[in-house]
Amino acid sequence: MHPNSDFMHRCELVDLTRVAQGCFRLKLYAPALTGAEPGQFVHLRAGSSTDPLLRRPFSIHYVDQKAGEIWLLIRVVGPATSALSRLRPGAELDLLGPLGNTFPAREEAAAAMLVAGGIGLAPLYFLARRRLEAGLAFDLLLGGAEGSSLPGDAFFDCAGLKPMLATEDGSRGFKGTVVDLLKQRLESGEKPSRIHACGPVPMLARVVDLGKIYAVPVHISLESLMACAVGACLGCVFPFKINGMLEYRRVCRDGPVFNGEEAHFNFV
Amino acid sequence: MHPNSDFMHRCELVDLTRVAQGCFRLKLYAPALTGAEPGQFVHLRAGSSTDPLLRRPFSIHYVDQKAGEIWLLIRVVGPATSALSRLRPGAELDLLGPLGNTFPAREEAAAAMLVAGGIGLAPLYFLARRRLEAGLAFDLLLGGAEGSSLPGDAFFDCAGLKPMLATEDGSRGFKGTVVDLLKQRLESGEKPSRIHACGPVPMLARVVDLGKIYAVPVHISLESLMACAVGACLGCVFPFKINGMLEYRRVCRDGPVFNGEEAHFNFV
Amino acid sequence: MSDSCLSATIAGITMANPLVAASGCYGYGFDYRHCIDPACWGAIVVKGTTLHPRLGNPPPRLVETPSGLLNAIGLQNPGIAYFLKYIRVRLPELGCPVLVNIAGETLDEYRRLAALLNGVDEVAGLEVNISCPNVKKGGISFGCDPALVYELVCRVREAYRGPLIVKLSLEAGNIVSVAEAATRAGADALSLINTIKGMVIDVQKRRPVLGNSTGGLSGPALRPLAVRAVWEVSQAVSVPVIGMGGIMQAEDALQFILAGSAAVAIGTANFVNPAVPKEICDGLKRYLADNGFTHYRELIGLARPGS
Amino acid sequence: MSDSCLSATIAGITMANPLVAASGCYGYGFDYRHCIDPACWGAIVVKGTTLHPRLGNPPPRLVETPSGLLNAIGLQNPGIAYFLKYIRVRLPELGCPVLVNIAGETLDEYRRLAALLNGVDEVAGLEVNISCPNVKKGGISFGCDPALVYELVCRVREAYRGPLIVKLSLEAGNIVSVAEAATRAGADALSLINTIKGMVIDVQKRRPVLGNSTGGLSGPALRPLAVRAVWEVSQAVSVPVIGMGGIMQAEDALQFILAGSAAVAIGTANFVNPAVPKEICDGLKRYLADNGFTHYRELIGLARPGS
Ligand SMILES: Cc1cc2nc3c(=O)[nH]c(=O)nc-3n(C[C@H](O)[C@H](O)[C@H](O)COP(=O)(O)OP(=O)(O)OC[C@H]3O[C@@H](n4cnc5c(N)ncnc54)[C@H](O)[C@@H]3O)c2cc1C
Ligand SMILES: Cc1cc2nc3c(=O)[nH]c(=O)nc-3n(C[C@H](O)[C@H](O)[C@H](O)COP(=O)(O)OP(=O)(O)OC[C@H]3O[C@@H](n4cnc5c(N)ncnc54)[C@H](O)[C@@H]3O)c2cc1C
Ligand SMILES: Cc1cc2nc3c(=O)[nH]c(=O)nc-3n(C[C@H](O)[C@H](O)[C@H](O)COP(=O)(O)O)c2cc1C
Ligand SMILES: Cc1cc2nc3c(=O)[nH]c(=O)nc-3n(C[C@H](O)[C@H](O)[C@H](O)COP(=O)(O)O)c2cc1C
Ligand code: FES
Ligand code: FES
Repeated sequence: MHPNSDFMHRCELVDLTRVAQGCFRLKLYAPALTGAEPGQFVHLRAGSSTDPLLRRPFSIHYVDQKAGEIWLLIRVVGPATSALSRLRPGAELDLLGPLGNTFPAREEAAAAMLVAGGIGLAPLYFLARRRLEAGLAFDLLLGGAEGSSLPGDAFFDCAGLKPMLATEDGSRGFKGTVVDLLKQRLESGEKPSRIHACGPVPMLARVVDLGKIYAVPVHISLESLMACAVGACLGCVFPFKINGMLEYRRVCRDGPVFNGEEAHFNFV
Repeated sequence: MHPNSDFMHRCELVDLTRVAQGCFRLKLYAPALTGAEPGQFVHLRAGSSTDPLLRRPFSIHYVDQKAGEIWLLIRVVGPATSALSRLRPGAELDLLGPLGNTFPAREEAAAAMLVAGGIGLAPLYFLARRRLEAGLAFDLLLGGAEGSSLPGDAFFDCAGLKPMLATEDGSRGFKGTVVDLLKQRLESGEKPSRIHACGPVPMLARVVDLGKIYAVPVHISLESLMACAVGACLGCVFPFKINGMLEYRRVCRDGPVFNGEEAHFNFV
Repeated sequence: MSDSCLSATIAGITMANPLVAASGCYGYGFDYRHCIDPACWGAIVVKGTTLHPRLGNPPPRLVETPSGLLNAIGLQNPGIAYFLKYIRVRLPELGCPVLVNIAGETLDEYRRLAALLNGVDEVAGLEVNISCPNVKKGGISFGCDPALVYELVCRVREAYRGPLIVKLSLEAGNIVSVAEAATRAGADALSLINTIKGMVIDVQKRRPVLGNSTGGLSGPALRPLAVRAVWEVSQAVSVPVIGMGGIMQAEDALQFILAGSAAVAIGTANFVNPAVPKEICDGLKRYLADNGFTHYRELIGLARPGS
Repeated sequence: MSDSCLSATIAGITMANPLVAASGCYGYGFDYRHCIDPACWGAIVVKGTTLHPRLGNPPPRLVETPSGLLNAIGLQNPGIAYFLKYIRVRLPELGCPVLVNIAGETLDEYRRLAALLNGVDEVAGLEVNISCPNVKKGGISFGCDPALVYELVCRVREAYRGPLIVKLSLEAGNIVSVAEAATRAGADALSLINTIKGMVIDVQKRRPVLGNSTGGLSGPALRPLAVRAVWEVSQAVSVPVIGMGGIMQAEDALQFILAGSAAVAIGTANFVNPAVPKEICDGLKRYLADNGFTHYRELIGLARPGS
């Protein structure tokens, strides 16, 4: 074992495309990472300055095994994501990964429901394409504030995906949040085998509530500020309630995918 | 008076050319700055991160009044200069200036001698071209460790300049330092009206010593780490001995050009 | 929003806005005039002034650190007599209240400085620097001992009848006790924090970079420590606190105000962006409008539990 | 250069090099194994361990600051009993000496922790944390009072016969007095500095970002303060000093060594670059070779006047 070993990589940026307002898809040449599974993430260094200081975690958005590529889907929110969006093909990125656990149970009788809020699409797109490739049934629900903040139809078409869209301004698909859309589907009698959800914490809390009401198991992929991303610093924890006891679990190492029922949302 | 007033400018980078090893010429579109005189400098912000935090001072290397451009000549030594060298035309630069005083006394009987060590060429090139334009006699002496660290002949030819080169490895011109070359010239009986020198402090000290020996007035352009560059922080001072008394003068505001005889080199 | 939403009164000094140019970073107020009108400040604090002229420390006096700046100016200044004779008369040109930052080597020097400035019309108030890390005698040593601070501020208070601000250091360890001592002794306001002593070593030369070996750290690197200090001190005292340390933009100023600062001072940021006072004023006004406040005063200490 | 130019002995612990993984930043030494061999460290200090298991502070526990990181983990750990039963036995796998960082809420807790670790073969020594800014009781309050530190270290010293390192905070204000007290009480080495208490306020939510309100600042922002602390303390005591605070690369480690550190610890930099211990070792060797030294030991304190 030595630096630049299993988990440390320098990868070339092969392509960077704007896919929606403030949202970019990066393709990295990283054959060593193509064994990654949906739910896993990389911890990426944007630049060499000490400001921003820390690496940033990003879900693996897709793995193109043939091309030896991994893809990232990045929404610009601050200095690191904005620096990434300004890179040009040929740039070298320093990343750690693949890290974290994966979405569970890919094979089941009923269709799974994949519920993505905004950039929560990143890992669920990967999961959706894997299920498609494996011939497993699923529905992909995707919500955003406005239509322009979500990738256009071509983005999904060429992957063979047909997401159900929800926008709060009603400009594309269902008018309302993706949770409203999910609720409507469950109320209308649909019974998915399970729900995989990724998005902002308040959204995840509401999805878990719905799962409880309709007795559907929910898996959530959580976000958190991370320092080490390997389980060493205990900085990224989220509260869980296990057998009535409060427990902090590391999003980076014990997750990022968790059993939604155990997450202690009220605590936050 | 208001921000973006007389001294605060946002200028577009028009051209960036590598002119020697680790040395770049930048052309900025900055009509408001074309009144600058040789010796003056700008204080430039490279990036928006807090690391590096401070602006950096760079001599005005040339003013192209017709094109509305100012030029900078930059040697890559650390984070800011390296970030600057990676810019592309079209980039916008935030700069303060013109700052500081100028080389004095442009008209004189005998030829002036312009002595540049390394990147000290930046302001002396400007002075040389101004003297050329005004039909004033001068000699330009330029030294560097190796030939490759100095701009090539074309760089000077197209400006009508014929510098005398000195390289420590003897690969171009005189073999030795530019101070050795100067010494040889003075020893051989040349009597310049005055010497204008810019380069590392130890070099300037030796030039001032030669000036004393041969009774030639020496003007030096000093370097110093600067914070404000407008005279407010007292951070950039250099020691001087005035009538036997130690005094600290601000390189940014009282200089950067000083009477070499008064500089208290032994103190540093 | 109208400008009046930023009006402030600190220690009895009426200011157009709560932004103060920090001592040592703005000279006597004149150096930045080509960039920005000094009247855009709520107040300007001039360079630390001593009884006798001071040459200051040998160069290098500055070194950059990650997101910070170490300085070791060593209180270079022409002394109080020169200030009173030549600089004082020009201060009204600045168009905003001007405070004088004073530093002594003994309690008596502080008292004499205060007495010399008492009743000087052009000076709106005093900032007593008990926390400069760059002078050998006096300076920091005073600022760490609550009993000494009490005594020092009492003497200055007796000698000076105008607005009196005491400037604290975080190096004391017990900044809250020092703050309480200064307030008991009659300080009308507290300003914090001064720079913190640090060092950079030149590994090629194998000696400290600064001529004075150590210097004071300022800039954004320091900001989280300064916000915490304001949070603690403003809850312990009833006089207004002027917060400072690494403020670069409106959001940073808001952090200090929400933590309990009644005003904020800005030093290092001027070096990076001379337009900073104007940009922060604009940013504060936008924040007030966006969040339904009518005066910045409503924000002071709002991040505290129970607010 | 051969590896032996970096060999070190600190407080009687033989280390392959003077690089120490800082407490709280390297778990129990196992988490980075996929990136780098833990045996590349001179020593590893495990997470702060307490008498009883601790849940730690509510999230968020981290927030980034300019060139720095604020953390408020709150000493989450499974307690000494769990450590002794389950973790201890695995430590030899790491391939380098392992120290345990202990933290108590009372003097007696420190003594009991020390007694429980006395004679434990897998543990090369203790680092006594008297300076954690993130716990309410104990922690920082102990670290500021030289008399209390003397008493605390005496008790630990009686209970523990192995190598004893005391970890100091800069918040004391009087770090040199605290260092002297710890040394008089029998510390074999001192490590410094721990994080310094800071705060970031979320201006949209108008409350502190961290669940615990305040956190401890680490990373490069802190470095100049840490180098200065090492400079001061190493000249005042005769035991070795382990310097830390914002070391990111070989040049930074050299600053600490030239200032007087006999070893250096690295925390936050691991998060940015897990290969940092290896890169720093390589950089130190290169520096020795380039500058004509044969062992890093020759560099310790070389930037001091008169060296
Ligand atoms: C396991 C994991 C997987 C992730 N996967 C992805 C991904 O695939 N694509 C992606 O774009 N992001 C993803 N994120 C979030 C991503 O890490 C952050 O957006 C990024 O760190 C922001 O860095 P920054 O320097 O640009 O902004 P920062 O300065 O760090 O943040 C800027 C502001 O935005 C807020 N913020 C931070 N994250 C978000 C967010 N996700 N949405 C809205 N506001 C936010 C911050 O609180 C802050 O106020 C993931 C996070 C985790 C933990
Ligand atoms: C009035 C004035 C005019 C200047 N004009 C020019 C100019 O026209 N062109 C130009 O390239 N530079 C010029 N400089 C120097 C320039 O400001 C510095 O090179 C620049 O600030 C370095 O920034 P950095 O972040 O790249 O490196 P830093 O990290 O600031 O410095 C990197 C390392 O290089 C050292 N260093 C700094 N300056 C120099 C130098 N000049 N030569 C060798 N080593 C140095 C530093 O001590 C440090 O160790 C001028 C300086 C002054 C005061
Ligand atoms: C170059 C410089 C000189 C300073 N001189 C003084 C001084 O004379 N008196 C004083 O009380 N503070 C002085 N300070 C401290 C500042 O007033 C301020 O407290 C500190 O820099 C933190 O604020 P900032 O991060 O906005 O700069 C000085 C700071 C700098 C950077
Ligand atoms: C996430 C985190 C957790 C820490 N936990 C501890 C701890 O449990 N005990 C301790 O003594 N120091 C702890 N520290 C402090 C470090 O050991 C070190 O003193 C400090 O971070 C400065 O070094 P650095 O800048 O290299 O990180 C912790 C630091 C961080 C960043
Ligand atoms: S980020 Fe360090 S434990 Fe998760
Ligand atoms: S850089 Fe501030 S006075 Fe010269």
